Amino acid sequence: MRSLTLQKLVLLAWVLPQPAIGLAEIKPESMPESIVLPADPNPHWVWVSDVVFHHMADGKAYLVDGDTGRFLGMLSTGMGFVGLELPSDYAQIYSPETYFSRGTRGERTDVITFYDPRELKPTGEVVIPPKRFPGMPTHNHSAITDDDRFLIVYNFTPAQSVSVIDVRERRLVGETETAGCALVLPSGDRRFQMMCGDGSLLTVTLNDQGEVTAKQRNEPFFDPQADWVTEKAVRFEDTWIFVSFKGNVYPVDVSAERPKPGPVWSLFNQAEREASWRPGGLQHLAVHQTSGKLYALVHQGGDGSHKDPGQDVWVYDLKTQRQLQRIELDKLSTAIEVSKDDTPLLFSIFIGNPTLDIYDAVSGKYLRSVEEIGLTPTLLQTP
Amino acid sequence: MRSLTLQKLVLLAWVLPQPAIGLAEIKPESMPESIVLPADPNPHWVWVSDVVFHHMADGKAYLVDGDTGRFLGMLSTGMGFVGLELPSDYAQIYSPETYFSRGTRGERTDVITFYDPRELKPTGEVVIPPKRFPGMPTHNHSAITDDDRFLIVYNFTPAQSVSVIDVRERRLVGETETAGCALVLPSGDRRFQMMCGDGSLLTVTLNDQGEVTAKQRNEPFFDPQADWVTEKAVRFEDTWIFVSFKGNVYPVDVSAERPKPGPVWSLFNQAEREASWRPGGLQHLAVHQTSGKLYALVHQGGDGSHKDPGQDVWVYDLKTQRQLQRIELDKLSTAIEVSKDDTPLLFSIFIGNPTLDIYDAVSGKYLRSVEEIGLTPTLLQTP
Amino acid sequence: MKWLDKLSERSARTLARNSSRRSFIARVGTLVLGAAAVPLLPVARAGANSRPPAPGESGDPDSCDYWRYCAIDGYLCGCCGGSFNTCPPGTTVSPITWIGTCANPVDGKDYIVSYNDCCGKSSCGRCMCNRNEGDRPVYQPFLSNDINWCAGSSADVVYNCSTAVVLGLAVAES
Amino acid sequence: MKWLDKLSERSARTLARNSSRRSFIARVGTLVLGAAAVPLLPVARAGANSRPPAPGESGDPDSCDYWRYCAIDGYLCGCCGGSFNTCPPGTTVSPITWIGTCANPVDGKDYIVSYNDCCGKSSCGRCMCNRNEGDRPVYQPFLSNDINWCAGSSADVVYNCSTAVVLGLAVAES
Repeated sequence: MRSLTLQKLVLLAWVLPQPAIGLAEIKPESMPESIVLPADPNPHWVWVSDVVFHHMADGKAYLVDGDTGRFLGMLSTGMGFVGLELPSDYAQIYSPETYFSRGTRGERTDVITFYDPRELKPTGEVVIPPKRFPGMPTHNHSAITDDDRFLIVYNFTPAQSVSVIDVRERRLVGETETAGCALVLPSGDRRFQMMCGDGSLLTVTLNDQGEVTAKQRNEPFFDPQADWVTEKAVRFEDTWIFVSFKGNVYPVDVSAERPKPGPVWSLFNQAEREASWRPGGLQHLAVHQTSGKLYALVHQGGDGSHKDPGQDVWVYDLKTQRQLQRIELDKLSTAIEVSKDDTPLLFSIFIGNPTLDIYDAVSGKYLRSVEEIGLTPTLLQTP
Repeated sequence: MRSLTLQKLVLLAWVLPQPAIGLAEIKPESMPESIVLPADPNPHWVWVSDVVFHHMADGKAYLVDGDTGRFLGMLSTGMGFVGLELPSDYAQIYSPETYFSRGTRGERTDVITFYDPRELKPTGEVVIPPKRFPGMPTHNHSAITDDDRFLIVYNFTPAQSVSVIDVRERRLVGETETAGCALVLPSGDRRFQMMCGDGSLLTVTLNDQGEVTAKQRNEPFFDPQADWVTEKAVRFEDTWIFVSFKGNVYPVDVSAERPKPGPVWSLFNQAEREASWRPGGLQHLAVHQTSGKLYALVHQGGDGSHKDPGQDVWVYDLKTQRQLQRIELDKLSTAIEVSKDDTPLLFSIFIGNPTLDIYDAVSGKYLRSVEEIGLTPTLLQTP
Repeated sequence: MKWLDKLSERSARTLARNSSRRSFIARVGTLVLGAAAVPLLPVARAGANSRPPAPGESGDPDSCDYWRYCAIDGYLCGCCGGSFNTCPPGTTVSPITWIGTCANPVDGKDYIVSYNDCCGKSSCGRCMCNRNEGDRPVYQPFLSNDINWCAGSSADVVYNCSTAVVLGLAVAES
Repeated sequence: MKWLDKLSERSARTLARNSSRRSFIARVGTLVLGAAAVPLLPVARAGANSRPPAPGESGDPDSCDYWRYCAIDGYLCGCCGGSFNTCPPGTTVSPITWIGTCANPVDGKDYIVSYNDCCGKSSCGRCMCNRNEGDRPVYQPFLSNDINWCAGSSADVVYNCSTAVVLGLAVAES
């Protein structure tokens, strides 16, 4: 060791100022303590979730500060992890998780784990039916009602149903079958929509205890045989925005008891369609609520390219449906998200390359990258 | 889809012979069944274990046929996986495994899982003290007695102890403390050795029920202050071969009640030492029993390089201590193993690149590589 | 330097994962240029497991380009200890699953292909293949490859690899 | 092509994992040659978490070359939400651990450094650093970096990242 140390000093003398004589030595330090995060999240924070395809028993969620590129912390979130549920006050984090008593075999237990967002520690859990939808992650696998009271989890065994959890009382309310309909799109304090195979929505109504009081199947709002909408729908105010494989946009107003489809428009003009521009990716849509902008991840491809990565984000005014801007990304991307504040950041990540890229969402300017964010990063979420 | 299909056919017409007219169509096939492996293992099979550093809750063991490069199957082996225990008749596979009730938190359960080697299915488990040694994998974390009756598992909490499992009766016999001594080096039907911090061996004796009847601390067989031996000792007949950071070889005969150190020799001559050749890696030694050859993974490095990868395997005659051969590997390596048959294969893998390389262990000729073997492949084992 | 091109290959695979076959080909093309300076080593095809394809077929059942995989999404069982229509040792088949319609280049006919998952062990991790011809969103489950169909198996959702079994001729499309 | 050099960087890190610092430097050197054709993009240093080093120190606490890390083996907590001497949110420190003796380049003195692990979440996976100056085999536990010291923590063996805490001056070596 001694000789090595000497070598090292010789080397360092070459690059460093000569050590000052009689410099005070380093004082002994105390046992490491754990960082506690600030009470109020920076709107430029982003949660990156990783399903970890090669090791699906060990899902993770990573928290990154978009302003500095600092990695703030992580959560371990079990098998087939999709994403976190963040209530509007960010006072808690809810995480639908699945575990087996022997890792990949034995008894299955599904839970909602409650985490404290400052200490990133579990504060409790609610056991739910072991039926969570084991699908490619989207933000519509589960959702919170608009008043943050009830958490709805979509189940698939392959029988279809939903579980309702009262997050205030931390108890399972119950489970109800939803044959033919999938996913959870909240639309009020006591109502949510589900997407059905025939192109219609199922409207599910709850009472104040979270019990299902009505399930109303509506008219199809698009023709599945002609043009499928992706399951990665996003919400703008009281309207859900569905985008089809071909780039047609189907807005559906869900403010009333019955969903009301609006006029269909397209992300692409004739020339762009002929150049075979398409939406694609795992999280290919993002909405900035206060400016009413839609961010769409697009690429050039044909049929069957609806999950391909893209390197272009095109921005639209949701009120006028006009294309405002084209952002060329620094790298291929499968997931994009925009922060909720008025100087928003655009986050982008590719499931094949765990590097988070950060852009100015207004100018589209590339700001920075943060590396080593998981193995197969899947979804992005901003508080 | 239709148009795509047509495009595809056009493309294929360019490379394929024209389809014969009236060719019989493919008959409907039945539901997939599971492969069952042959009763007798090919001696050229190799088990690759992966601790999966980035996702330690999801360890795996992969079985590969060295003759064909075929991937034969795998096992899921839980958190902090080290390696499998293979009895001499290969009639069963024993796997020391650790699980937590919530993946990375909750109650810890350690088990020995019994697998059927033909179906690669669990056939049972024995719960053991939740204390398995959480160290960088070596083959000496656990071991089977020479008569295949008892499995010994080293524990570290950091209190040191061993658990004894009767694999015939499938029951835990008990646990005994082994303060100051680590790892398990079997030396007979009812005896094993442990490595102690002062450079001595602890000889532990069992009765026919597997109960510990004696623990005998012996004289140091090397001077830890002068020259540390690695914990990756290998066995040749009744002699354990310890190799030091500097390449000195300390053989210890364990056939009698008291271990008998033999004459020390070196892997390196003066010139090689001056060229700073060193042993290094995670599994840097392998023995071919019938030919009495020692295979040593070596590299050029100084102090602190004892775990560095190497790209050279030097072969020695254990009877004459003469160097017989130098094999230059195709790639950097951290683990090597040799098959037990008389036309042996040399297997090599690097924890930083999950590609298994296969060589003729006699000629040293590179034969083939098998890719995509895990994430951080750690150890190799041959049946 | 030897390790460099090998690593580049791995990166290509990593990148190709969960991308369409077209993208995959595009990327590998680029990559070969990228690594052209360094000769590639002889490497056994990742999966050499499968029996030769059935009579009336052509192609390599361990390659993502194999005709039956037109709507597959997962690790090819032929690279995992099984084959294009058998499961690896110790895994359990998922009886319920999604189907695709693929054109057999040899007879030019469209076949219904059932992509049964093999379940009960963690991901095989070899020969990832994702092609989405005719793939539909998850609200149309039996046409969607984004669902882990192990859900319907006795091993529950623990996914290991995917097979591609011919169910029969597809009815002619109009 | 942009993605190619970025991937090469990742590969370098993958390769460097569990290799010594010396090897790491050697490899990155090679790699830079390998990727020289392609300009590198601006990339935020993986870990920009740590407070500046204490008075009387120099260097980057989020770099594997930082003097305190002479015998570390694991993910640097400064890249994981903590710092070189604090644990990330929600993790628990392991009070019992191994120690190294590292020379501080600023005052040229040898210090005893305690490598306390932070525990209770799965691996951080960032800034893997393995240096083995003075590392000893596991039968000498308190001088060995091959042991997961979370074993001694309230979170048991679940390892997240490693810190490097100065315990004091080392006694002069003769």
